[in-house]
Amino acid sequence: MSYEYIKFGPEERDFIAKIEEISGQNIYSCYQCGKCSAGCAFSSRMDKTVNQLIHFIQMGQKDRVLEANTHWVCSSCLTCSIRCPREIDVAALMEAVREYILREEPEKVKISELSKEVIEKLPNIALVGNFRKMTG
Amino acid sequence: MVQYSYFPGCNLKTDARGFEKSAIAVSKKLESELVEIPNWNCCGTVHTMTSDNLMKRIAPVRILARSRNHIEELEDTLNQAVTLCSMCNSTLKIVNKEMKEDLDALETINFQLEEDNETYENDMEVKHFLEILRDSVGFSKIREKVVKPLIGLKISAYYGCMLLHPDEAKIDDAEMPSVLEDLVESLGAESIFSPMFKHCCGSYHIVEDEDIVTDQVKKITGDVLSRGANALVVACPLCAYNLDQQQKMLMEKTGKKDVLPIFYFSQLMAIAMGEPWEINHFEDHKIDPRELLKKLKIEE
Amino acid sequence: MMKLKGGYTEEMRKSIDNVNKTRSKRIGEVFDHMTMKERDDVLKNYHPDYKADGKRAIAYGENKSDIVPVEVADILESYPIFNPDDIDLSQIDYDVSILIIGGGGAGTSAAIWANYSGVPVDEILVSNKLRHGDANTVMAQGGIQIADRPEDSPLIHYLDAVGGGHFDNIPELAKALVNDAPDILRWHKDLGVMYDLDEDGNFMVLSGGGTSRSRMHSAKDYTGLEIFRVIRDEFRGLDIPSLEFTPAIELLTDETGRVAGAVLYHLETKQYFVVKAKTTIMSTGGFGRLHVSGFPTTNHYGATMDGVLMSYRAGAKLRNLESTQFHPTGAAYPEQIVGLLITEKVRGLGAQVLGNNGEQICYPLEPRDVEASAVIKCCTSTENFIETPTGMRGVWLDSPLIEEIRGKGTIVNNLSAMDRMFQRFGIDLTVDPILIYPSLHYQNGGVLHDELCHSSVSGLLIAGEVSGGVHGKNRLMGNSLLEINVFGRRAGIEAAKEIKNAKPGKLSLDHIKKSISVIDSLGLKKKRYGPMILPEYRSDIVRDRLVQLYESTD
Amino acid sequence: MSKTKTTLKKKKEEKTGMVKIYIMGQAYDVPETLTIMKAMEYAGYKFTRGSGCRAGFCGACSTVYRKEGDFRIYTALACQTIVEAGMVLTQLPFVPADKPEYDINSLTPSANTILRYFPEVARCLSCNACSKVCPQEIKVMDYVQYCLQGQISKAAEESFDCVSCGLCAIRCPAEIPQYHVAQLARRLHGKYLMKTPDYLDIRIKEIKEDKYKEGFKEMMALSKEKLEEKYKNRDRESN
Repeated sequence: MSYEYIKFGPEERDFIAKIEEISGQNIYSCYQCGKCSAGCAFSSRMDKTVNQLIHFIQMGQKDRVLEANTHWVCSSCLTCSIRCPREIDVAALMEAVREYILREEPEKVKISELSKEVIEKLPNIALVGNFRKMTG
Repeated sequence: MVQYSYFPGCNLKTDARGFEKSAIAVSKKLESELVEIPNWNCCGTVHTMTSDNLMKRIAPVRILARSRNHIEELEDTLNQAVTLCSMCNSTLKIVNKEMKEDLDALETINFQLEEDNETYENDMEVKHFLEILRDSVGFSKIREKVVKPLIGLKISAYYGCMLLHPDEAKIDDAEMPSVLEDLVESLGAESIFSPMFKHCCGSYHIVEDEDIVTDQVKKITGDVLSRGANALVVACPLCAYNLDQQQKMLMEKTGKKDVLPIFYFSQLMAIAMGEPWEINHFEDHKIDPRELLKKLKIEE
Repeated sequence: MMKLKGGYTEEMRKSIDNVNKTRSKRIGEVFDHMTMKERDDVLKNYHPDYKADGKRAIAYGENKSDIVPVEVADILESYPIFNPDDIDLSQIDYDVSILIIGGGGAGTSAAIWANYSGVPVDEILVSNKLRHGDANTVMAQGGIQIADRPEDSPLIHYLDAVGGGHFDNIPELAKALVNDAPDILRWHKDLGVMYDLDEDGNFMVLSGGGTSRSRMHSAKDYTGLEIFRVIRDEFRGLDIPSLEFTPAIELLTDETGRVAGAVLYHLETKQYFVVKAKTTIMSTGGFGRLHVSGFPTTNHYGATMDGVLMSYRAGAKLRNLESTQFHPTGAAYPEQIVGLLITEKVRGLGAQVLGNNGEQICYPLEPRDVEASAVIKCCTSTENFIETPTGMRGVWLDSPLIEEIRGKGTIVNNLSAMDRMFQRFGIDLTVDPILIYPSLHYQNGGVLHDELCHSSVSGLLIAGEVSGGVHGKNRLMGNSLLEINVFGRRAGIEAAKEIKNAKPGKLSLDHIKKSISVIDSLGLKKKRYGPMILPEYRSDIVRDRLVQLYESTD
Repeated sequence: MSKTKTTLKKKKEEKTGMVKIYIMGQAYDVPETLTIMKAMEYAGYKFTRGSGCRAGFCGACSTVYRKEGDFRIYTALACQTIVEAGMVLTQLPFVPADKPEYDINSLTPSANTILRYFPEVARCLSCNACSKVCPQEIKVMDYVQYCLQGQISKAAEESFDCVSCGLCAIRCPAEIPQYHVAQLARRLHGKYLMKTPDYLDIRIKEIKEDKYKEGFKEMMALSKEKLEEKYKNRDRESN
């Protein structure tokens, strides 16, 4: 990645504004200390760490943000949010990215393709939680 | 006898019925009775962190409204809705706070609820039953009611995320909680600290990506076992399911023998206070805790 | 608009005052049953069946010179609704083992039992005129008669049924009806039908008109709906093919005269389908929408006697079509619901039938024809009736008495459909009585069949209201929900056996061509067409301006 | 909402006893005493879809309408509702909703069973839009929640008066086919949670063992007069 190719026009600004609107957070409060990623129980599974994802949002790099798995791996435990020295609700940013996608494509989890046998075993609390986060 | 308006949540009526039955039994013994809200609805389990989605906030507000109606029928009560599940607790608490701060949002939601003759006036508090036990009942009173001390149980308290996060919902210090430890010690058990006490279990990912949960459960139980604990106590039915189910799965897959039975905090109380065994529904557990209890001669 | 208080006019309120005054005195008051002689008298003088006007003889066919209602004769003497030469029988759209015409209670049971008996689902086809289940079945409210209690027996049930039918029932059919009943209840329970239970866990049972035991089993006042939606759910679970909005418009026969399928017509795309079938089950239901003698009806939109007509054209014998059941308690007020059914369960629970003076006019649970005649008598030859603002006459059904006898909440818990229907028009039946007048309810007769459902034409089985013989001249309440299940099941099982040896020949509409020439020879003044398929309710203003457009389809 | 004003007349010309309604946007004068269904027929519509039992049981005639000057959506069964001046209405010809296939004999009456076939029940937002549109005034949201909570009997009782019109399913933001869910709950309740009295199977056995064979033979051989005599003298159980 080299900087000369990074575009920062109206499209990028729109994306940032939308994420800020959904999350209610100021994306530029983040100074990239990395504490969120350090404390995240799922960092090792994320193809971009949490602070990297925030950085891409700050740069308006919509495609890079949307193709990451970071926000889907996030399980909303909120450890990042309570530890952020800049008091950003980091988990709300993850939620905002999920919502941004789900408002266009409402089924990250395709409910009708889940195995009926598996569903029958699962507790309702898991299904309710999952469908709230993974479907729109 | 104090009566509390009690919101069960879906899971305590189904897979986790033993958690509820034991809690209701001990609540009566402690003269702080949990009385179920008639006709309640699911809170949504996870709180929406979006700023603009009021739809997902209707469910918790409706519960608060119904709870408010409910306390009119109760005696010697407070404006409190009590939960047993940490996910319900967190969702209800956060939304309750949001509504207090954002009266426009409350008005919009009330506009929807009005047609069902249910409006919410911001006059409720949400409490986890653990808070009632600690702050209203007191551990000394609990200690007095113990007839069968849990001697030999070395329990590690697993708080999970939602009892301690976020600030609006936490019931104890987020980095250094003690309520579960204090509770199990007052029941006669030994508490074993593990730094994994709030390392997320993987939560709802159990539905679509079981591996995430398996990894977390391995890490959590591995650490707890290495510290000499023989059981886990939890306060969230989803943590309970994930820890229980994934340990069993690992046991079947790898032949691993040392596993940690999972207790809900209310089950430990029911045992120590001499409530009938059946109410705990240990048969619903994937790893049957009765073996350990037998070994320790706690179960006759 | 008129000023109403609690849904009623000032004038009607005066009469309601009489009802309220006498209510406490009437608790426990039992009006005498009529003697057989009294029954005969009231029937002969007041029941539409026994009146010469409004009736005439059928002019041709197997039942030539039988006396039936004019409306029925008109349909039987109608011309087909299409030209048989326009149908290409060489192209078969569906080649199946069993074709079931009519997906109400009888047809649906037949399909399920055929499948239970080993016929694969793709060898079955059900044709529905409207949606699957748009049938009188779902409108049956009160209950189903089953002699299962120790105090009861199939023999007593039999005696009640044949007595109610004026001893004109075919004995073997009546026996089959009552003997299969407990089996049907077991089947329903296994499927998950929610029959009402009492506090002791026994079935909740009530008396019906003309029954000597309490044997009416119910599911609130949605009994037919509850039974049907469960068997339809079972049907859909089995994945049996079913066509909606595609009624049969004529049967097909082969060169031997055997029924060999049917021509179906899609009401929306307007195309026809040729169905070849080894066995055809006719289960199309009744004729309420013919409005015999100008009566309003309790029946569903598609109850137009199509099955009787198609079977008759194919040569089947009919029976008891002279007899029409008028339900004693159709709604007479408000105008919007005139004719709709007030379930017999209202009387079963204790409501009495009262005149304008607030006194009982007859025992409330006589057989239906007797009860209806008593109401007609009160409204036509006495002054003891109540008149509505539109000039309709009726008598009171004292519903508030139910809660006086059985306690508060009985109506909401047991008659929720009735309660809801009247609430919609501002009438509270726990407080005020409701006005009733007989309504055209049931086709007592129909296509003759034996206890294995065979009609007089080979290849054609009969089940349900379209049939004739089981009820004689009058059906008892609760025997129709039973009939569709008993004979639906028998037809399904019998069809599964019959198809093993059946070999229908070349499809033809020769019997239709023959019918046309016979009807030509009758020299009728007015040319009619049938089957009717759907009744005509458009206003005259519109009907006067209808025009058929030509269409090029090439 | 768009209205074609082709037949709008001035107010003074309106006939007494008539009201103006809009059927799919087109204005018609109809008698004020009619139900929506009869008013549509008066206006010239001949139903194929949209009319079934005409008595409030079958759910074929679910109707959606607004009133002039009122933002709310109203729903009704056309056969059970009187027209009002200014109604702008349409009927729902059909409600698409998948019904899963199941064998009732292999199920257990639990929340897990409901979720197995209808996982979308877990998506309920408790918005109560379903209850608000129900023409049968069923607390639809409550029974969906009972299903999620495993309270199958309560769900069955609450949903009992359902006529499967499908209006709930159309309004649901969680896209739940409530009336199919309710059907499963009722069957589970009727089969597994409601008792069957013992005497039913005893009677079935008696019939199978021909206990009444002789009785029938005797009765069926009687002359009409004898049978009539027997009928007249039969004892009646008091109600």
